[in-house]
Amino acid sequence: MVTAARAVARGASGMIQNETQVPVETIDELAARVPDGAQLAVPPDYSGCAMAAVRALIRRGVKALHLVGVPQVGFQGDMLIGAGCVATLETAALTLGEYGPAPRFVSAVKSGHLRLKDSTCPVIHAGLQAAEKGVPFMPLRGVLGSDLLEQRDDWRVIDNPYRMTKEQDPIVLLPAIRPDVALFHAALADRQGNVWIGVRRELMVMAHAARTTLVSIEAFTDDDLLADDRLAAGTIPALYVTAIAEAENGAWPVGLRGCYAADRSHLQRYVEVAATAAGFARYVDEYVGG
Amino acid sequence: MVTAARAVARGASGMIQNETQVPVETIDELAARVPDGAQLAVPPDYSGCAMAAVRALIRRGVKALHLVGVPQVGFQGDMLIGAGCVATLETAALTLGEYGPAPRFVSAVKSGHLRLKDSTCPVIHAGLQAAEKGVPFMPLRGVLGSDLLEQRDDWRVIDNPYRMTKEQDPIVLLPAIRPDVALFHAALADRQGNVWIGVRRELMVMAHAARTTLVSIEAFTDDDLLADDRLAAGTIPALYVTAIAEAENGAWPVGLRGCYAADRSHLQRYVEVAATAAGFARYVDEYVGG
Amino acid sequence: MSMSVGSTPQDGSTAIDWRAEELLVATIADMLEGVRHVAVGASSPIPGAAALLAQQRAGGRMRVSVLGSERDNFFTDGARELFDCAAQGRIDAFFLGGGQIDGAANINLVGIGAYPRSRVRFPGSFGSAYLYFLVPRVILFRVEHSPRVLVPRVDFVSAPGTSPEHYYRPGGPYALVTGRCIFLFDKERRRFRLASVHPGHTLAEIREQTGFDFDSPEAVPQTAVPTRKTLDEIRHVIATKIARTYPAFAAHLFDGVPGGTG
Amino acid sequence: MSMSVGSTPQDGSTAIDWRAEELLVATIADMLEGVRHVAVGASSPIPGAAALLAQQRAGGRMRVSVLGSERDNFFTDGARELFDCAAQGRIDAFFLGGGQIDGAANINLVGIGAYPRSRVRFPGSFGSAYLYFLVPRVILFRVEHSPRVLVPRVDFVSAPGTSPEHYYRPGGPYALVTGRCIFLFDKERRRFRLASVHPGHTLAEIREQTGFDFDSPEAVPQTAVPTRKTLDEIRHVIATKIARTYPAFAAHLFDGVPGGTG
Repeated sequence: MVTAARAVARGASGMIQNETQVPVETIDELAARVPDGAQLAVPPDYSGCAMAAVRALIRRGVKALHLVGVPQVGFQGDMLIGAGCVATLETAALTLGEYGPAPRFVSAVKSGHLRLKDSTCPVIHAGLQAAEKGVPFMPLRGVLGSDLLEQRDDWRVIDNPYRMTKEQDPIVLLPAIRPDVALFHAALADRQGNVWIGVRRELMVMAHAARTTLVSIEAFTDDDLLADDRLAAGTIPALYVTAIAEAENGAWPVGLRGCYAADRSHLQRYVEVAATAAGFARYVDEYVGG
Repeated sequence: MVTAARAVARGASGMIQNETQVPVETIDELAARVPDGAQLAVPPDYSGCAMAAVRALIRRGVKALHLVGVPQVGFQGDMLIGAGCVATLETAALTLGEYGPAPRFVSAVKSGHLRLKDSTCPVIHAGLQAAEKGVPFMPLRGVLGSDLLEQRDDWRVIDNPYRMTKEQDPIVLLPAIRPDVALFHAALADRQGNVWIGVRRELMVMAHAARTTLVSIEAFTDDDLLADDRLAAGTIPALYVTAIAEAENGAWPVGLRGCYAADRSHLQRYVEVAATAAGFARYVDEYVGG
Repeated sequence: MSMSVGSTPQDGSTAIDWRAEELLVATIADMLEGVRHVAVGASSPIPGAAALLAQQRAGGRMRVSVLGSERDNFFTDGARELFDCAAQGRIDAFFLGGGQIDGAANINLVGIGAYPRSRVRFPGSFGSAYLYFLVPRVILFRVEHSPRVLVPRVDFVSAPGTSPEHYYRPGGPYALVTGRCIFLFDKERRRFRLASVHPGHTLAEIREQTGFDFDSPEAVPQTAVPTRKTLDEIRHVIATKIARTYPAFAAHLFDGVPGGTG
Repeated sequence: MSMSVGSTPQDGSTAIDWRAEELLVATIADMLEGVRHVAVGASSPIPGAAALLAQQRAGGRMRVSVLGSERDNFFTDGARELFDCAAQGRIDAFFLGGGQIDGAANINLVGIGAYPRSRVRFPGSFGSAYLYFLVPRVILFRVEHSPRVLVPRVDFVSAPGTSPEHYYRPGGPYALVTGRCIFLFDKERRRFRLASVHPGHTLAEIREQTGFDFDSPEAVPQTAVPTRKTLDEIRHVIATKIARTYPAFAAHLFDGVPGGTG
């Protein structure tokens, strides 16, 4: 295990000082960076949700968001929709999981006030990867014959130029998804603005793909996250990070992997209270403010 | 930093025991898994090179390899070519870096005994990503007007179906690269066969893309690499690993990040000795055996 | 939903008690024989328990990934890895549900009524439109077996059950398991064939509760009840794992069953 | 190659000594003004030192990535990240060399003679065919300035200097820096224009040593020699960083220069 220990204890810190500072802001300043009408990408409840920033967005009354779930979205989506912040919802699902149907989402769908771009998980991942690679589209298997394809005029079907078969081999092409803003929550950042996300690598693709990446974190570390390969392997370099806000318990009431579990009773209560628009308004009064 | 410490100290080990064992073999057994004629993907000298396994391949006299540098290749390539193991070389470069021109490669090119599929780094990355995603091709910017494109009948140019411009927007399509075998060296594996590669993530793409992945390692750890997010973030799950051989200093004379530096005097000597076929044969006698 | 507890005499043995959930777990585990890697949703305790049982029977030589779980998921390349992994041919079996399922194995996870203003809106299609194409053995699982769920034609095709012959489609439906019966999907005829009826249910009831037409053998067998060995495995070995992976389910299932929380 | 040491009186100041490498470092650093992120090859010490100097001048508000370096590289997504990063528009400047470079800024990193049986074989094209399209300010750098390197037409186009107007090409050649002079690339005319001649060299010599035709102003300026301030920065601030990043180069460059290894 001597060798093993050496292997994971690289130790030497980076030699070139990239002193470019990523601005550190309050959660409201962070939210102020999301313009009305922005295409905003957010992760699912099992990843890193910047719930404090979502509340700040609602407080500031952001409008007409094009919300993208990467690849699906949970409480963030229901709350933003309930607060009237969302014009378009592009996601593989809006799910509150075990807590049951998402009340404000279901209500908005029925009222027709939400433009739906129903998608499927790998399409959203592939769209972000296309943006990450700077290509206009990405091919993907599957999806053919789904009504999702019928509803989406931005998805194309071509005959696979590399087919080995005599008959046509239709394959779907999907446009790049390049969010104006990626917004998420992580456990740690260092003073240079590098953000540790561990295995929640969809957050890294989001940051690579988006024009602006806003991150709330539990806490700063004074260490250099890129100096130790153990941490560097799960770190988004500061290059991709536009601004950071410190927000302890910033994912509450959703959980944060490795830090804290979801506040199940609060989430259950949300679902009950938000069953009506009036109940949701009371919830906002109590927990969001503004 | 309490929160920070919590964040990176997840601790809880996986709940479902995936007891499937990845076979642990000798380096010669590992090499025996590479069939003649295989498409074999290997990393560059700055990543994890399974040099001990390459020597074993030469000992066993593997023939007609289609060697793929991911995205380029160094000493592994020169030695395999010198030993007559390679029929086709697909790479963005074969470089020995500061040590100067690669003697056996240059000689093989002049003799015309090597089928060259000259490529460029992002094309090889994109080809492997296509295989990783199970799609037959990937689009990529650039490359147009390069003689690389002229020489490669498997690269296509189409008009971007998503173009916003009036004029044509040509874009290159590249076929998936799905290696028969990916072969590399890493610092650590655990007893379940999970392999830690840290930030050398091209190794993970190789493992995802290849049909068979053979890994030599410095040492085993008795810990579960997936149990701690710090390590999991840089770990290839055993699912993708076909067989492992323990080989201390297995990257020698090339270096291994975090473990040891290159043996510069040996590499310099290689380049001098391998200037002639006879000199290379003497080098093989002395250091490869068989 | 609530499920019954059965007491069925087995060939030559004394009667043993089993719960409906145990029957489903055992049945689905049988369908996973020979599978190298099965992926299961985090909120799919019955398929999850079945996967664990199949893994146990395979002597551990089967990988089980629980999606969305922080702990029982060995993926390290983010949320996309499951889908890439399936496309690489490394996932042999997967489970899908459906707000609606029709007789051609089309599934609807989007909503009831005309899209987009669904009268009843479900969460969405998740990865179904993809995994249904790429995972060879997709088991449709829905306990509720009613004309509301099993419809003549789904209102929205999240993922189609079948595709034209020349499409690239290594995957597709293998079976539909409900609280009343097991259908196997006939790829040639592109429709379901009733394979067995769970104890306590009848063909007539199934015809009545199924909104789509299906094939049926002349004599419909009864779904095999779990053997004592299987029940022992579930209660004494799997229960522990289930409790860690699906705590709420385990609490419900094993409450009062001897050895259940082993 | 060996490079001379110059001693040039500066306007109103006493003569100072500088090395040819320092002139190149200072010159290239000037070209990096306003750049947010420059990537440099690990075995490119002069561009690397220039990038460090430009970073120093920008008060640290410039990122420098040294490719292939274990230490001065903040990428965490494997070898592909550089290319993805360039395609995202996050890399403003990059350096390319060339076994051959022609007057249309085409570069050849593959070989001399008819492909594939090159008479002289170079390592290969690396990422040139891509980065040349996507990085806005590509500086071609080759110290050897001879008809052997600067040819009328490259034998193999690893990466073309120009593309048709309607191609997607945010990037391309900005300048060609050699041991004798600086050319700037004229995108309209698709050819090089001599910008300045290094001290000790002449236009006639450059015409003779350049295999391709190029434009030239009537009066060709001399390349500005490094100021005392710049030399101080290089020797007292950058030297330390250079020594850590490019030890062999630093040993060569600063051997005997006072304060050089600071």
